[in-house]
Amino acid sequence: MRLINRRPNAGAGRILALLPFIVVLGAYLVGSAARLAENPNDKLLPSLSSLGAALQRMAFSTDPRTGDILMLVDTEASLYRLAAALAIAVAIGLVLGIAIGLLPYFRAGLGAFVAVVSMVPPLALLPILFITMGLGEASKIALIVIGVAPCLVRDVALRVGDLPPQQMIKAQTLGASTWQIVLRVVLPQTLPRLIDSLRLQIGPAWLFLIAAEAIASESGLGYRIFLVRRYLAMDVILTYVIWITLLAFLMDRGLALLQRRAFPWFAAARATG
Amino acid sequence: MRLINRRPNAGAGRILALLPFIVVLGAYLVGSAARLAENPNDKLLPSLSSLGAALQRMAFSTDPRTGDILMLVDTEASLYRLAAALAIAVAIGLVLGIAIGLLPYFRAGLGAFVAVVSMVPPLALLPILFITMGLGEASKIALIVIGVAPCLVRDVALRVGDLPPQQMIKAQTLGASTWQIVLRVVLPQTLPRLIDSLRLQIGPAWLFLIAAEAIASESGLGYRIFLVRRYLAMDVILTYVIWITLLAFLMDRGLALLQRRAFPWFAAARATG
Amino acid sequence: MSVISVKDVWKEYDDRVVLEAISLEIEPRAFVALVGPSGCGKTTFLRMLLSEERPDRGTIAIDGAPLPDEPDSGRGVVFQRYSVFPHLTVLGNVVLGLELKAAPLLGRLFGGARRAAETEAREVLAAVGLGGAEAKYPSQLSGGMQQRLALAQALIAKPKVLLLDEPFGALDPGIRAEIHLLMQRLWHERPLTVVMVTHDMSEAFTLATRVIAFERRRNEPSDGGRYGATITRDIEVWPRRIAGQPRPSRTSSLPGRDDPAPLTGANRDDPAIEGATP
Amino acid sequence: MSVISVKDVWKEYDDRVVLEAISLEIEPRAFVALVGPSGCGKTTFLRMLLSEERPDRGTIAIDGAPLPDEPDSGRGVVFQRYSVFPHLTVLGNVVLGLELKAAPLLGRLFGGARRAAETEAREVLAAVGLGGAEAKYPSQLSGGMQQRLALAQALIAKPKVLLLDEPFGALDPGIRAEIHLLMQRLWHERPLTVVMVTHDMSEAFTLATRVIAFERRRNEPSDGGRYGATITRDIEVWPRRIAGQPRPSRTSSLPGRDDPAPLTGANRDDPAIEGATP
Amino acid sequence: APKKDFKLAWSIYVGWMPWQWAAEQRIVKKWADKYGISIDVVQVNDYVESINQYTAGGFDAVTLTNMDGLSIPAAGGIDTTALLVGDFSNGNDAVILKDKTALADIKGQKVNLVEFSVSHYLLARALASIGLTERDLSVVSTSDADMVAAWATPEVTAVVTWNPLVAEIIATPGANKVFDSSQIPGEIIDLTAVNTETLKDNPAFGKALAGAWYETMAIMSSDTPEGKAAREAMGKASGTDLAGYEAQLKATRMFFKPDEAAAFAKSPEIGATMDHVRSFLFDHGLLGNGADSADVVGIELADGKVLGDTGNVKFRFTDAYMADAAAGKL
Ligand SMILES: Nc1ncnc2c1ncn2[C@@H]1O[C@H](COP(=O)(O)OP(=O)(O)OP(=O)(O)O)[C@@H](O)[C@H]1O
Ligand SMILES: Nc1ncnc2c1ncn2[C@@H]1O[C@H](COP(=O)(O)OP(=O)(O)OP(=O)(O)O)[C@@H](O)[C@H]1O
Ligand SMILES: [Mg+2]
Ligand SMILES: [Mg+2]
Repeated sequence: MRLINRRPNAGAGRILALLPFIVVLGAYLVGSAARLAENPNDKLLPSLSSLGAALQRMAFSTDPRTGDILMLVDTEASLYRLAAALAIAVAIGLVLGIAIGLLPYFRAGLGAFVAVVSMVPPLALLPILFITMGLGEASKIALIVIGVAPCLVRDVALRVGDLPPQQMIKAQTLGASTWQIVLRVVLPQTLPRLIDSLRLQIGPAWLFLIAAEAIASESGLGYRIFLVRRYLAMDVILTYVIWITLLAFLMDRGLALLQRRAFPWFAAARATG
Repeated sequence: MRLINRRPNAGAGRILALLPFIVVLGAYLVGSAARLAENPNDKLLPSLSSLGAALQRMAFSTDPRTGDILMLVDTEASLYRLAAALAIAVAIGLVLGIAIGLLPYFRAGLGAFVAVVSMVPPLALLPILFITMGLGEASKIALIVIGVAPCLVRDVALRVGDLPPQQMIKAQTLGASTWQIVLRVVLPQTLPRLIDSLRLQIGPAWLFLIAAEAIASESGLGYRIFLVRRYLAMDVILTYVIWITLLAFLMDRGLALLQRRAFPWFAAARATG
Repeated sequence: MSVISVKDVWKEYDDRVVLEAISLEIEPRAFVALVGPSGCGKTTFLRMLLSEERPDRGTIAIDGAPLPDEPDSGRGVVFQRYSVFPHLTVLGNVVLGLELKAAPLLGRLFGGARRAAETEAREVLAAVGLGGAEAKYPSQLSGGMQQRLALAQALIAKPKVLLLDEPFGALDPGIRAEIHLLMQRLWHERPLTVVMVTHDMSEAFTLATRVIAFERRRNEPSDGGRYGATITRDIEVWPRRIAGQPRPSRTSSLPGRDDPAPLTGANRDDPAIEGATP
Repeated sequence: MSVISVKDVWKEYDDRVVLEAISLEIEPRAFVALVGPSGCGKTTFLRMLLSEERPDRGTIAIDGAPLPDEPDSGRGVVFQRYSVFPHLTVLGNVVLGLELKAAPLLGRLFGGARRAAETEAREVLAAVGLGGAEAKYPSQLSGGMQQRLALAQALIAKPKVLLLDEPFGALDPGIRAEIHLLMQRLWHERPLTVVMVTHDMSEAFTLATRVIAFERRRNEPSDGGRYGATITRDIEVWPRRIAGQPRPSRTSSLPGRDDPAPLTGANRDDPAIEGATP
Repeated sequence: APKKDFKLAWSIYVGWMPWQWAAEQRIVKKWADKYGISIDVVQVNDYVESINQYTAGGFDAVTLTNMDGLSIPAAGGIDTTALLVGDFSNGNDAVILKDKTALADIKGQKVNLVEFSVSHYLLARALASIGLTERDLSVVSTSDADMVAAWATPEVTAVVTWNPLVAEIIATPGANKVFDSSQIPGEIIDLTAVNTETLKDNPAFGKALAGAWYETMAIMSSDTPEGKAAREAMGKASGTDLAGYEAQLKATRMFFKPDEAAAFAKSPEIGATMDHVRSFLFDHGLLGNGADSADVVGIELADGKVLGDTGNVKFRFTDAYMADAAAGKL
């Protein structure tokens, strides 16, 4: 039978899905063991037990210097920044995206501008950001917003533009004003699509968060990673990387779930195009 | 008339498109003049003439130390890295994306893995990367690949999965093997879609490039920005930022053009779904 | 006094004439079917009646006044697809028309006003045979039910003119027969002037009081698009149909003509809503 | 000897019986039309004939041998949509079948072999009336031309069995009449056994030698999906049609039945290819 | 194990710029050829990354400070020898306050600095000098590349950093240097360090490095056009100009002469300094998490004395190569 027609059964599928994770873990363990055999103090690929110890230290015991659970503090700080930034970016994405996607005047005025702005490398603008917004939370949140919002705006505009024109006509024949069309026709149909775009932006958002925290911060997951890099504490770095990956993955799944729950009509509407 | 039905004519459209650029430029000039009036040595918002001087210095005169035109050398180095990385990422995206999107066994085995891997924050992995791959070009290219390839794989897999199953059946009734289906049915239809995905990844690719060059490099646009950032030489930074934006924008347009030229059938096929 | 009067209307796209010298008077409560080959400009004509497009030459007037600049609630419309809002329930789709009229700011009604609107909407839904499906989303409806919903939605705004662009073109023949009956009933019961584009001649003659054919008379490639389509036939359907005076015998016998109706089960319009009483 | 023999085939999806006890013998060169209400399992049955699905019970054999595990070049297929490859030209779409057979590694022919294949493909294209459109992409063709192309593409692989799933369901009536003629000609000229799913009774009786109706006889909601559809009618079309013996009078008179053929211009199938001679 | 090809990682800092210039002028190659080996001089923008790379085995030698040498490679189990003492910071690192003039004013402020770096150490020493501790203020980690931009924001009122950032910051109105490394002379030492094992197996590598270094030192310290050209080139390469570079050199106690360097390396002050350093590191948890005292990592001084665990000596000072250079024995 052609490979294209061969399907693993449920059990084999589950094993296959685990396989690459096991391979990566195995490769890590072998590499780690080899390096540790050469230099027991090696910090690059810590053993599983050192990773466990790092987790224990960071997540389950208080830091003697500050009396806090560091991983908790870091996670709170990072998630706060991320949530604030994504909320702002979503608001910008919705307002500008709907305006550009729906209103010809806005499309003419802002379409090209947003396309260009989305190409500006935000990291290079950090100094300006610091000086205008200060070193505090504002500039970190702003970096994420600047990095994420243009993509959201473009995406939302595209998806608003993809709504069947028949719907806009229909709404007008029901007497809707532009504002009512936005409110009752476009916005509710844009929200579930926005979640799709947002899911794609979670990766970049974490990236900007880490970059911002690496530059000036007192807490946060990115801060800690770049701080402990100073003494090559890979045990902490790897623990944090896994934790960030898990958080990002959960956010992704959470948004997917939210989409399904909050917009039950959407899956079917998307399938039928 | 409703705002939704009002369309600017061609001339007004062009003026509107320029407007935001003019506004940003104006705001910059006002801000710059204000800061310079207060402190003539202010470096944050250099005047247009200092920007011009920086451009002249970086792009049109040779560096006395090395005899090179710095901006040229930096651009070459960065573009080389970018091109190499994107080529590798595209190859990975195509091979894995098609395998995952088309072959049930690969989807079962790698789908979840790629979803998780695409959530790993590459910046946090930088230390590991540098240590395993050294500080040469390899690690910089690898960072971009790691940052970009998982998204490409996911995207390609999704788009391969979206191909009408009727096409695969049809190909089989024409006697095609899996390999022939890949070669003659899936690959050619995936390429133009890959260009779409690639365009979305240009921004992140630049980001990773700049981040990698900031840490270990002897030339490159990101290297220069980080080098002069210590002195807050915003004249050079802004010149470089504008240049990078322009390059990214041109790459985006170039890919769009390539898509239209190389795949004339695609625009129509996409429109009809 | 004629409700719609079209005078010497021309329409070009990119220097290609699509419609040429269309003149037409449509009486009040007429049911006009517009037929013609694909691409001859039927939809374009309907879009002009809707104010979505503007004629390049000529005028269109309704009740003597020139057409408004843009679509309004005086003219309802049902398209072949995308006529209903996928994010609203069946009831929500119909209530929407009332909400938009009554709540300019929020486009939403609450409390008693909403309940009153819902009652009105339920009546219209019952009239199109969608009683019981109020809580479903359009994607849960069959194609025929979606078009019923689109009709209900258009009707609740009480338009004087109803424009239909191949409204039943995507439906199975059996379902089409059922909805034809509905369409006729609605036309008889409500003060509507209807203009319907269709590909299907039997549909045109089943429903309309008047069948108008658009056709491009000169179609040599050498013309280079200098000639558009125009009205080539204008047939009064005989025996004459008069709005408000249904003749059950003729209308109910017609659908059989091209439908495999004897073969279809009771619920075939509606596999998704088993148990509901349409 | 019968070409296709279906014996007591059952098919369930998610514990819901879709097809129940289907038994059927299809003679060589028969043209079987499969009709029935929406959702009754016609497509499912065709998918089983194609080896895309496997029966839960019962067997299907072709020429006495059990069906292969997966689709192969012995059974050609045309779907309602997506039957042709949008990235290949008309010629490329047809040549593809020859290339796949002749070049297992690259799936591509070059030089003389390619020219020979192109000549063969051009002949088939001419036979379906697509001569002159070889360099176009499918998106530049009208719906009718796309389905002609799909037929040509299927025919070049010289299948013994041709499976059609509402192949002409999306076409305008006039275009459908033309392609019906083509379909009949092809069936007469080539050694094909045809199974066609259709919604349109007149189409079924226009083309087929035998019309088979699927229907779910018990359809109370309380059944909970325990009963599937089965064959409720099996009608030999009269006067008998025999492959290779076309009777021009009857076939050409039929399309008029539900088509506005008198109204349609010459080129109506094909606004995109003005200037080409179909 | 004996080998032929070696790699040196350096990062941009006033005291290490000579390496790049020496490589460009083929001085490094000349000396490497002399010993029949090859030396690759690699620039790493990010200082910490260069040390990490060295620690992970990617390089045989690296430029670093005494403190980072102890906290990263040595604490990571890589036995490291301070081959060349290039200079010590003599004002290059400073505590700067905005609109305040006394160090004591730092109390209660937020202080921006690169956490766990020599700046952090300088702050600790500065606080100790007036009887304060880190608990009296709060530290905000800030990347060095953005320190100047950070200073320009109103909420940043105190920074600890190094040159050229110090010079940039001091040039702005309201900036006051309230403490600098000239007040703890000889404690922040810039080294060229080599993997001890590599050096033991390949003394030629150490000799070639020392030879190249002191030839370069002689040129750049000379008051000739050649010397000026060298300094100008180093300034340019670090992103500034001749004047800027010379200003930085002024705040650096360069050991242009090998005998001075050797003498400093052997001096007892090094022992005192390293004791300060290791207790700072231990207090901040930088000697490894299992460390129960500052003694876990042994430090061997040039005279053979060992601070801390003699069984785990991972950081060594030596004057051998500098003395050879001074004696002209290379
Ligand atoms: N916005 C437009 N821009 C350019 N050409 C257009 C536009 N809209 C329609 N046309 C062209 O005008 C002609 C008439 O199109 P129209 O959609 O009105 O035809 P139709 O009679 O409704 O056809 P169908 O039966 O296929 O729906 C076609 O040739 C079409 O390509
Ligand atoms: N892969 C599947 N999984 C679950 N149910 C399916 C699947 N394919 C078909 N069905 C169900 O089987 C039934 C028969 O479907 P099928 O597509 O064969 O009907 P059909 O007769 O071709 O209908 P139509 O005329 O609408 O094409 C339907 O109720 C359908 O929902
Ligand atoms: Mg139309
Ligand atoms: Mg079907």
